[in-house]
This record gives sequence, structure tokens and C-alpha cells, in this order.
Amino acid sequence: MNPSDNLKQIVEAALLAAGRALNLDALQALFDEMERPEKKVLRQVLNELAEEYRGRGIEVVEVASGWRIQVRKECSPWVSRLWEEKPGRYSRALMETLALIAYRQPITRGEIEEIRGVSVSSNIIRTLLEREWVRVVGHRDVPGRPALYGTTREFLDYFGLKSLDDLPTLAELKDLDSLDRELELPDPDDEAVKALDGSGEALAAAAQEEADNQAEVAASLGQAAQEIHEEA
Amino acid sequence: MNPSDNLKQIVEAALLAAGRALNLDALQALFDEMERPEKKVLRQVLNELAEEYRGRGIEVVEVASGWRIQVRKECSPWVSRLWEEKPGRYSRALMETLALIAYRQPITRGEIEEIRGVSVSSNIIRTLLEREWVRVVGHRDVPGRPALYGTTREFLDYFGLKSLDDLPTLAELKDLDSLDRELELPDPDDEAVKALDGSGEALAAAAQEEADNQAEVAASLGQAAQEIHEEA
Amino acid sequence: MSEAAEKITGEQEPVPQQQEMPFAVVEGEPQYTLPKDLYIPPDALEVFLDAFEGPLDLLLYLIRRQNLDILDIPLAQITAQYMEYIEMMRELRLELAAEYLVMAAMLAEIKSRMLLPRPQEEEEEGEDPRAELIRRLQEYERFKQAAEDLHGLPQVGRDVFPVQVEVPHRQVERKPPDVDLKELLLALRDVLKRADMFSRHHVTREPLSLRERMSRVLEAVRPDRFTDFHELFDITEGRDGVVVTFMAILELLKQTLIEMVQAENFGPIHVKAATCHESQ
Repeated sequence: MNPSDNLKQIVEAALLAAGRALNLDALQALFDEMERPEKKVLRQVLNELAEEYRGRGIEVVEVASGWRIQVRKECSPWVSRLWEEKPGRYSRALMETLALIAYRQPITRGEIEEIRGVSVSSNIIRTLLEREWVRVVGHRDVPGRPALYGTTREFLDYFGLKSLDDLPTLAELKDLDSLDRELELPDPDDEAVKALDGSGEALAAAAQEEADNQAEVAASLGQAAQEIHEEA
Repeated sequence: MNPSDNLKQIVEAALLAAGRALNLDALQALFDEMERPEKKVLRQVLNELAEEYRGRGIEVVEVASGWRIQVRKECSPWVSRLWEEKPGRYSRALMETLALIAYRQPITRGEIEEIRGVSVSSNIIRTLLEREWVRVVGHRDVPGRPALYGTTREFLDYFGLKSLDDLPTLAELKDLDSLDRELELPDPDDEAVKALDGSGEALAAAAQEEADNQAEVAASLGQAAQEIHEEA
Repeated sequence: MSEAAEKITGEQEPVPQQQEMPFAVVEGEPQYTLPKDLYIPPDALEVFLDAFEGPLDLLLYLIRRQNLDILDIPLAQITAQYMEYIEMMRELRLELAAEYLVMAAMLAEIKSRMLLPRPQEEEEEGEDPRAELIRRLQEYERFKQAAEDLHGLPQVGRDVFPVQVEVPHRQVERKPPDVDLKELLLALRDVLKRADMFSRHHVTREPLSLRERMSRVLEAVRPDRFTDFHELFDITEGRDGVVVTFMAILELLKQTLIEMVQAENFGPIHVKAATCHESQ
């Protein structure tokens, strides 16, 4: 390969391989004295390269320490993803905190700490707020007016839930087997029924009783609500 | 910037910026799900790039861990002057050991020594492991449970190979049948045999004696070798 | 029998007194001194210092130097030359790997077997004493070649160079971890187990939508101004939705998280978040 014929290729290759900017002296130093191109020739070559890169993903720029080839701004949103960090895992403490907020909302940090038996770091709360899975829904009217946390629509969307009722009840959670079964099958409504089916006579009876209670409460409240409705 | 219009620019910029080979999955991961190009489209783009780079100082090559852009061999005399230090040459012992691991994997150090006829220094194995060209892939189920070595993807990448199938073909062993034929005839070079053919009992006795000598020498040499070996 | 050989074999525990051994036996004559017309090229000593990768490599060199095929090894000649080299290395006090001596022994043994009239049974087996050596030489030569081929491949940093360009407008996002619903539920189960919450019946039966609604109502009301009671209901949700909202309001009242005010009988009901009783 004759360097004068392929000056442009050599300059391009050197700039790409160097991983840093090269000034004209550094580019000249690539060549033997006999074949060393003049600086104005190198400058010309660099301009030609810059011209050829028009409309490409890279560009030749002159910076303080010389010339370098870099990714064009237009491409950087995509190229930047090369360095996107692999998401890690959330800590157990965070998961427990999130679960308690989901099941016991509105709830204060102190109440979460009481149930978990350990303190909840501010980091965890901040992470959950930043992720927009929880939000402050109010303040408890006690000294210090601690924030009350609740879950968000984003939380439901992320976990593919229509409403919090799609989550298994605590009773179902207690039974590990039914939980496992439930999580393998997508339909939570069916599963809740199955869980009841599977847990024996006593539980079925208890559930029935509970259902009756709920129905009663609902009925009386319903009446109240009906009145409101009519009023509206 | 619309990614579908500028797919080639993005792919080129990513390969140049990554500083390592990128496979099709990694290239796809640069794009949002909605705009993600199919693998065959990416393959097409890579081929187009390779075509455009013809006659340039760089080239697109496919290696074991994906596609990468590298400075062409033709430019290396100039480009290599960017670095003061020249890359070290690897010793023949190291290259032979590496070749045996590449072609005969999985293989133990003892098996390498048997074929090479000399011991393999721990240094060589360590260097190969440190360079991540070889790794321990298991242990042979014999006394001592020696490590079995195999080559890595880094090995293939370093030598610009897509897979082990791309290794240069190993020479075939010559048929030993021709050796049997040769046996029918006395070895013309062997003076002793010639002498034996032409002479009587006395010569035969002399030959016998010579053979005995040789056997004794062999025995003592063997023992000496053994001692040196043990001493080492 | 040679003097040197006698000396070695005569000892109980033969010590390698190798400098007195014949370095070669040529046509039955042991040789003690290096012939002046040895086939050693002038730079051979240099070559010896670092060029050979063991006895097989040395033998290959000796064979190839004469343009011979491995299959036609002139054993006597090669053996003699091999011994000469070994002797020379010893004289130069080069550190001699044990493998070289083992090979010397092997060559001597093969040679002696070839000198012997082959017994009948061995003839039938048809095993050339050289066969094993030839096999090893061939095998070694293949990999010696393979190593050279490998060395000839383009190597990163020697023949080809990696490229790396800057991304000046790098915008790296940190992706949040993914969470599986199951992980969330398992975490809850564990924390509740620890807190023994399962034992509390009213907790286990509470519909979760009520709690969700409590959050929503609480968010809708402000501590600094009143919200119309009706605004808390979304009649498009239908009867069930209204009931749940109502229950949520009752529960919030019970927990004193909200306050309700009715200025006059049948007047509009107003709701606000519990007033601030700052202790500070």
C-alpha cells in the first residue's frame, strides 16, 4: 500500500483507532520521513473526510488537542443505550414497603416500620416516589403530620392490574400453595374462587360468613349511597 | 431523526462507539420496541456497510461475539505507530499449547504434553487463562482430576474467527499403511541391516551384541532421564 | 562394548556420567568426539538455545532438513544426528530437558529392535518398531503447523486495530429494576408472617379497593379548604363505585384523617383533610 495514494484511509484509520484527538504533528508522525505528507495536505484530507461524513452517523471535528472523529449528536440517543446499565434488583426492604403500601394504604412510614419491625430508609420511599408507584395522598393528623402513602395508577398499570382487588387477598396469600397456583394462572378472579375451594370446609364456612357480613354492610351503605345518588 | 431512515448511520455510529463487537441482539436493543428493526434488516445494513468500506482504511467483520469495525491490516504499518509499545510476540510454546487446546478441546495439560513431547510450563497456562483465551471447562475423571481446557469467545474474537469451524484446517495424518509395505523391504539406509544381510553368523552375533549395547544404553538413559525428571 | 557404557552399567545406581558416553554409534563404532564435518549450520547454536520445542521438534528438524518424509525415517542416521546434538548441548552446558534424554533412549531402543532379526510372531504382528515414533512425529507436526497457521491469522493489536470514537452527547439512562408481581406478594407474605398480621381477621377480609379508594379520597381533599362532599363521588362508576367511595369516607372519618362539616341541617356537606395540629 502506497501511503500517498491512501493518505485518506490512513488518516481515517488512525483517527478511529486512536481513541483520542490527533493533531497534525501526531498524524505526520505516522509516516516515514520520506513519505511524510505536508500539513496543508493533511488539512485538506481532513476536510475531505469531514465532507464525506456529511449525512453519516459520525463527524470529524477539530477540538483543542487536534482532530477527532465522534458520533453525531443526532445518533447519540440510540448509541447512548450501549451504556445503559442493566437494571439491578430492588431490596427486600423496598418490596415489603411497597407491598404494605399497596395492601394497607393510606399508611405512614411509621406504620410500615411498626409492621416490618425495622426502620424504613428514606431512600426506599424516595425510590418508590420517583418510580411513581406510590404518592403522598395526605398527612396523618398527629404530631409531625407524617405523610400517608398510597399506590398510583402507574403501579396498577405496571403490574397489569385493573384495580387493587385483583391482588390476592391476605387470606389467599397465607396459603402458599394457592398463591403459587394463582401466580401461574392469569385470571385472578377464578383463582380466588379456587383458593377458597381448596382450603377446606372450615375456611369455606368462614368465607361464607364473611361474605354475608360484607353483603349486610354493603346493603346498608348502599342505601345511604343510593340516597346520595338520588340527591346528585 | 427517524431511526428507520437512518438505520445505517445509527448502526455505524454504534459499532464505532462501542469499542467491542456487537451482536444483532445488542444492535436491536438500541431501539425502542416500536422502532426496532428486524434482524434480517440489520444483517442487510451490516452487509451494505461492509460493501461501502471496501477500499477504505476500516472494515466490518463478523467475529464470534458479533460484528465489529476494525482498522484494516493494510493500514496497520502506519496506525501501529500511534503506540510506542509494540504488542509482545507469543512464544511458539504458547502458540502450540493454544493450538492444541483449540483443536483438541477439551484437553488436559498432560495430554498436551504428550503430544508436544515436552512439559508445558504453568506460566503458559496462566497466560492463556489471564488473556481469557482458554478456560477450565471441566475435569477429567481420572486420579488427580486434571483440568480440561477449552477456548473462549475472546479467543475467537482475537483471531477474527466466527467459530471454531473457521480455524485453519488441521493437516491430515498420513496413512500408516505405507509404513507396513515398507516393512517388507529392508531399510536401505540402515547400514547395519545391510551388513547383516550380507554376512554370516559372526556378523549376526556382532549385530546382536550391538543391539544389546543399544538396549543397555537405552535403559540407562531412560533411568537418567527419570532421575532428572523427578529432580525437576 | 564401550568403556563408557560399561562404566554406566557397572554401577549399582547409575549416575548419568554423560560426558563420557559415546554421543553416537556410527556403523557399530562408538564416537566420542564431535566430527568436524557435522551437519550443524553456523547459527545452529543460536537455534538450539531457543528454537526447539522439545525432542519431537528437534527430530522433525533433522528429518525436514534432509527433505525426507516422516514415513521414511532413516533411523540410524537420524539417531546419530540426534545424539550429536544432545551431546553438543551437554557440552555447552545447556540445560537439557529430561524429555530429550527419554527420546534418546527411545531412539536407541528402536534402533536395536530393528537390528535384531525379527522373531516369527513379531513378523505376523507386522509392527514396525518405528511406528509409534512416526505416529508421534506426525501428530506433533500437525499441531506445530496449526500453531503457525494460528499465528498467521490477523491478530487484534498486531494486524488489525479496534476502533473507538467518542460520543460527546452521551445520555445514559439508568433503567429501574423490573419487579415481578410474585416477588411483591412473597415479600408481603413474609412481612405479614413476621408481624403475625394473618391472625387479625378484619384485616384479612378487607377489600383492597376500599383502601385504594381511601387513598384517592384523601388525595382529593385539602387541609386548607373544604371540598364538596358530592365531588368525591363519580356517579359514572355506578352503584358499586359509589358504595366503595362512601365506605372509604367512613373509614377515613373513623381514622380521623378527614373532617366533615355541615353548616346547617340539609345543607351541603363539606370535607377537608384533618387540620394541622402541629406539635412543633
